[in-house]
Amino acid sequence: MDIEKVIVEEHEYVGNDYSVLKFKAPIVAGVASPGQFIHLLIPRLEGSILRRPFSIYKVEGEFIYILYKAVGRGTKVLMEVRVGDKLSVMGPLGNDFPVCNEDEFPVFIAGGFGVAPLSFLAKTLPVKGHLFVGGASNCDILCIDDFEAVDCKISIATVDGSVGEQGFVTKPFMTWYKEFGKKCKPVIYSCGPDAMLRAVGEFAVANDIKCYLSLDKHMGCGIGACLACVQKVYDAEGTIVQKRVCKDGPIFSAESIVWEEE
Amino acid sequence: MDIEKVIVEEHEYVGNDYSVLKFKAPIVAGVASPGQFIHLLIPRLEGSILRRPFSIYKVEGEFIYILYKAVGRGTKVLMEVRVGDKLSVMGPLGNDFPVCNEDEFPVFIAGGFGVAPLSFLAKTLPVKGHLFVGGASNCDILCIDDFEAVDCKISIATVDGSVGEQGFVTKPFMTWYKEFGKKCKPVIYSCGPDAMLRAVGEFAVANDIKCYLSLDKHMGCGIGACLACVQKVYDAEGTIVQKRVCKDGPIFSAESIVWEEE
Amino acid sequence: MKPDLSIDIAGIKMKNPITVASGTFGYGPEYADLVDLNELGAITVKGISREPWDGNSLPRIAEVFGGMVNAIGLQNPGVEGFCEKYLPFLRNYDLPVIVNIWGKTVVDYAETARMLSDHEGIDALEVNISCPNIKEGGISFGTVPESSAEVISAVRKVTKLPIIPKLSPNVSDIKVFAKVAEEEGADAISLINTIPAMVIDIDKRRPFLANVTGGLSGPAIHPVAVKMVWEAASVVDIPVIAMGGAVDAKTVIEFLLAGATAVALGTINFRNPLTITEVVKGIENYMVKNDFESVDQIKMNF
Amino acid sequence: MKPDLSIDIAGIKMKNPITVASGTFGYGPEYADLVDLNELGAITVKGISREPWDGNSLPRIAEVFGGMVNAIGLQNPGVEGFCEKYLPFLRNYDLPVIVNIWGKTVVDYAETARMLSDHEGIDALEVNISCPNIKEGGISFGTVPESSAEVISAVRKVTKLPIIPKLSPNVSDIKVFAKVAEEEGADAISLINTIPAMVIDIDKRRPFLANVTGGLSGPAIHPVAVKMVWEAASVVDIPVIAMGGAVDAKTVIEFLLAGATAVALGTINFRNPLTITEVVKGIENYMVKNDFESVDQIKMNF
Ligand SMILES: Cc1cc2nc3c(=O)[nH]c(=O)nc-3n(C[C@H](O)[C@H](O)[C@H](O)COP(=O)(O)OP(=O)(O)OC[C@H]3O[C@@H](n4cnc5c(N)ncnc54)[C@H](O)[C@@H]3O)c2cc1C
Ligand SMILES: Cc1cc2nc3c(=O)[nH]c(=O)nc-3n(C[C@H](O)[C@H](O)[C@H](O)COP(=O)(O)OP(=O)(O)OC[C@H]3O[C@@H](n4cnc5c(N)ncnc54)[C@H](O)[C@@H]3O)c2cc1C
Ligand SMILES: Cc1cc2nc3c(=O)[nH]c(=O)nc-3n(C[C@H](O)[C@H](O)[C@H](O)COP(=O)(O)O)c2cc1C
Ligand SMILES: Cc1cc2nc3c(=O)[nH]c(=O)nc-3n(C[C@H](O)[C@H](O)[C@H](O)COP(=O)(O)O)c2cc1C
Ligand code: FES
Ligand code: FES
Repeated sequence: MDIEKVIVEEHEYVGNDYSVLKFKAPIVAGVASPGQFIHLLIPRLEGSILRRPFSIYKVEGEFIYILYKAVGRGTKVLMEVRVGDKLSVMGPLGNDFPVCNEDEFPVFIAGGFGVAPLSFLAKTLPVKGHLFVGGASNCDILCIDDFEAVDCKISIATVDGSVGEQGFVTKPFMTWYKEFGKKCKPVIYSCGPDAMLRAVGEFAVANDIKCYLSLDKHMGCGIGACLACVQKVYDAEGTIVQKRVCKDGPIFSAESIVWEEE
Repeated sequence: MDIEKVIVEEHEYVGNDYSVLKFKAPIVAGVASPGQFIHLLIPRLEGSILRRPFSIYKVEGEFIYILYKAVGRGTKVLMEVRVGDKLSVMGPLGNDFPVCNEDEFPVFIAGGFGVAPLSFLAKTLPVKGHLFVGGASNCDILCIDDFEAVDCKISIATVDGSVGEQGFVTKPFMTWYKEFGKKCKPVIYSCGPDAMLRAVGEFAVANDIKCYLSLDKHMGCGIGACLACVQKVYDAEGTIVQKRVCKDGPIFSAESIVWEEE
Repeated sequence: MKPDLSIDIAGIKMKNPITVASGTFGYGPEYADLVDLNELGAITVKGISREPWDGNSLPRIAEVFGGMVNAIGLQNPGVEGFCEKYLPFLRNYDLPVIVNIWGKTVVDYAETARMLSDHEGIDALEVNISCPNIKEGGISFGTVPESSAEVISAVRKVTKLPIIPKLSPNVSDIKVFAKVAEEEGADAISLINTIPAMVIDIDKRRPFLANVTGGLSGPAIHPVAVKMVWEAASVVDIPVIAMGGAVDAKTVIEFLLAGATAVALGTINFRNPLTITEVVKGIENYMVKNDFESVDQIKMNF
Repeated sequence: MKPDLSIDIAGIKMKNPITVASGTFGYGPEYADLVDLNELGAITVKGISREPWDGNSLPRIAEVFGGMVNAIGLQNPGVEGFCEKYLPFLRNYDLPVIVNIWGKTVVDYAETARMLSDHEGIDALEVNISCPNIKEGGISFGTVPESSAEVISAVRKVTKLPIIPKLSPNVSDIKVFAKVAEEEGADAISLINTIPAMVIDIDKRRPFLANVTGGLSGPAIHPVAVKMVWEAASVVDIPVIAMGGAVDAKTVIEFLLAGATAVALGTINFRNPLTITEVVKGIENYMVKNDFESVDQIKMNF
């Protein structure tokens, strides 16, 4: 883990407020694993003090990619970053996805930009899997190519039905699970909106499926010092303890998570 | 007076921390007179709220020029502005230099970037004059060409003696004044550091020379509302009152100014 | 349907909830070339005292991260100067005029209020109680409940105009001061004034401002102001005028959600006086989006 | 000649005047991969209570202009958890350890102090008196002189370690509290803690933080902190540790000029923990430039 001044190599808008940012970060790239994230200082963000966390989407040699959606003040300003700009990146941070065994079947369940770390993961696993990806509309369905390239099966769902099945991504997944789930030792890897993670996690626990969720919390330090990002989890003895999503996570096994009332 | 979004047309570094910024500001350019200033919002200046005042250096059609020195946080960031950038300019602000009569002889006494408004003035006066310009070193002697172009005489002084006479600009001026001052009804126009203005102003008053000084105070609003920039002056009845440099100035006649102890 | 932005504060009818913070908008004419004053819900002028006052030496302001520290020192032309020079100008507009007043003794306050009450064209008095109490050795009236009460009640006795005590943020519990104001007969309260602050020139190795200390204003203080407005609004029935770091529709709406009836724009005027227009438009959009018909519906149920 | 950056606070020898603000640097290991902890003059760890404490619900932080508002709620592993998990780690460094403590009752404070005093490797206790006093209905100990005195004197009685009360900025006159601390036997004081603040989510129409209110930190509060440090340092003889919006050599040096002996970096660590190194270098350069041989010469004569 390090703080690196990185140079923007490419910055591509991929539609519907999503962009892909590629930068040269030899130190971070050298050690990054799927599921880890970087803490990025967005330049020229008026009055801002804090960094912003983004999952590592791809590592190619000395280069790192992130896939981000402009949702707020910071990510909107991030869109103005130009090739050649220097950024300060802290990373790689957090833990990574546990690698499944060769006899297990990886199932990726992604919502929106949650597909980014799963794409990185899919490339590194010893076996091909199945991606279930969802979003509000067809523009929110990203990275399909990445999964095709590693021969994953792909099922899509959109809330407006503009591509794939109409509804939440959990729908095609459940259908698939009924038919194939019992036969193939699935391991779920999921990243996306809270409500999706919870639905996936609770289903996995109820059905005794190995399941890893990548959580998303507002972060201060990104490094375990400020305790802004805690999540209640059951520890090995079953006691409820608070873990730091930035440091002890962002990946947690579904059965460890204590879901709370909203 | 207006607030205009202007577009940067040229931005040239002229050495020793001085730069010339040219922008298209049709509304402001349409009404600006020598001695007036603009209040500029420096973009991407972290955490900054206030504008910065700069004298109008040149007006060419719809274009305005300022000549500025990078002295602090804001002016350093201003140097990074690129051609095509949009800036917010409030102006023109303040009063202007009273125009001398045809039988008077304009004397310009400038220090550092104080030469900027005087250059604008020299172009508009009905008679040619004499520029006395000073600075720390040869790199601080600016705009000589502008004055040559309008056939002004020029005398230079630098503290390090690297060009012109060695010493303060008041030295060559005094020498000149002894020889020619009494013969030619001089009107002094002066802009530069406080100490220079005071020396010039007190000399003018002592010798009964018409003299206009352009004052420099820290400004908030730039428009007369906040009272950050006041200067004690004698009013018509000789009472001491406080005037706003941004609104009632920046140009004051030397005899009106109440100089205070530092 | 176009939402209704108008509000009523202590009988003052404002066409929208936006006013300006005293001392950041002069007396009216200063910004009149740039801003159509009729777009304001009300104007609040720079603090006026019984007699003209020179204020502090320069430098009077320092820029800091997220704002500025000022020690103007309440320079003003006095009651008579204000009424002669500026009131006639202000009467040309369809614009409630709130006159901010201050004094160094309780008598000063009362006398200033009394004198202003004799003039036409003044709609309310905002009573700045954050001034040093000369008698009490310079401690601000606004940081001692009893002194605040004394000032407010003295002003209350001499004027029929609505009075709006302006509270100091330099207290441990703003609720106490909000209640004191209400009890002493205030028609509304306004808050916050600037937060005491200091800037040091590390090269010259001395305080940057001639007055040594000053008051912090601008976006830096907004979250502090929101908390105080929320607390104050929760304990009084009179309306609250909020200020402190409001710079755009979002920061203004936070104040309205916190319970303010009106909001004053202050330091942001120096950066961009046209913010007034943008904010009024922004509130309207917010109301349309959230189906609010009147401004008082914005307040959060919390 | 290389200037001497070392200082002595209540017997604690610091190799330079820079420490970190409690709660912004964890307990040591968190930043140890990025920052050489030996570069710090001292480490101040996150607030510790008698028993482990869970803190508030999420969201616990909100970013605002010039800083952040936090309501972590003092989550910590308790005295035993800290001493088992972190003290052995910290002993590997050449680094004075200041442990920040808090409690909900006077007894809590004293008990926490007493328990910590039995452990090796703790150099001082920083006593955070800005916590809500449960007995007094939640009003902070740090905003009432008598309650502050009670806490400090209770802690003083049970420990021989140097104690450093950490003052709340949420008071009208910080000088009163600085003097109370000195009178009750404090070895130094530190200030300021965060300023009470609130952020409202205008889309959800409710407070952004689960705890409703929180504390403002970061550059936004620096000028407020400088003023309080200057005032506090002017009335006590014990050393002052300054904090609040220090982000670079300039803002740190302002504190030293104002009379602080040491300065803590807080929120800026989240942005860039390497600021520690830059600031130490910056102070050194400043001392060379101004011909200062030791840190205590920096204080301005004013
Ligand atoms: C481990 C992790 C990985 C992430 N990976 C990605 C990714 O690959 N692509 C992507 O587009 N986004 C990702 N996010 C979410 C991303 O961090 C937020 O969208 C971003 O911080 C929003 O910043 P903003 O300034 O635009 O939003 P604003 O709402 O203006 O930000 C205000 C504050 O809230 C925080 N914040 C707002 N939304 C979120 C959020 N959803 N999660 C965490 N903090 C938030 C900001 O960091 C900032 O501190 C990830 C978040 C986490 C925790
Ligand atoms: C009427 C007028 C005309 C001016 N014309 C020119 C010009 O043509 N060219 C030029 O280079 N400079 C000019 N100046 C000075 C210029 O405004 C300052 O150099 C500039 O504001 C410095 O900003 P900064 O952020 O770099 O400095 P910083 O010191 O970082 O600024 C901090 C604050 O102090 C203010 N400040 C600092 N120095 C000055 C100063 N000398 N005068 C006023 N405010 C200051 C800044 O505006 C800002 O609010 C003029 C000033 C005035 C009042
Ligand atoms: C330059 C300046 C002058 C001020 N003068 C006064 C004043 O005369 N009377 C008063 O009550 N408040 C005065 N204030 C305080 C403001 O009215 C307001 O309470 C404060 O600035 C917070 O609002 P803001 O952050 O939006 O500026 C002044 C503020 C500034 C910046
Ligand atoms: C996330 C966070 C957690 C904090 N936790 C504590 C704490 O446990 N005990 C304490 O005394 N102060 C705590 N503080 C206050 C800081 O120590 C410091 O006083 C304050 O943040 C001002 O300094 P800064 O502006 O440099 O951050 C915390 C501050 C932050 C931002
Ligand atoms: S973000 Fe600071 S502990 Fe996780
Ligand atoms: S700068 Fe505001 S009155 Fe001159």
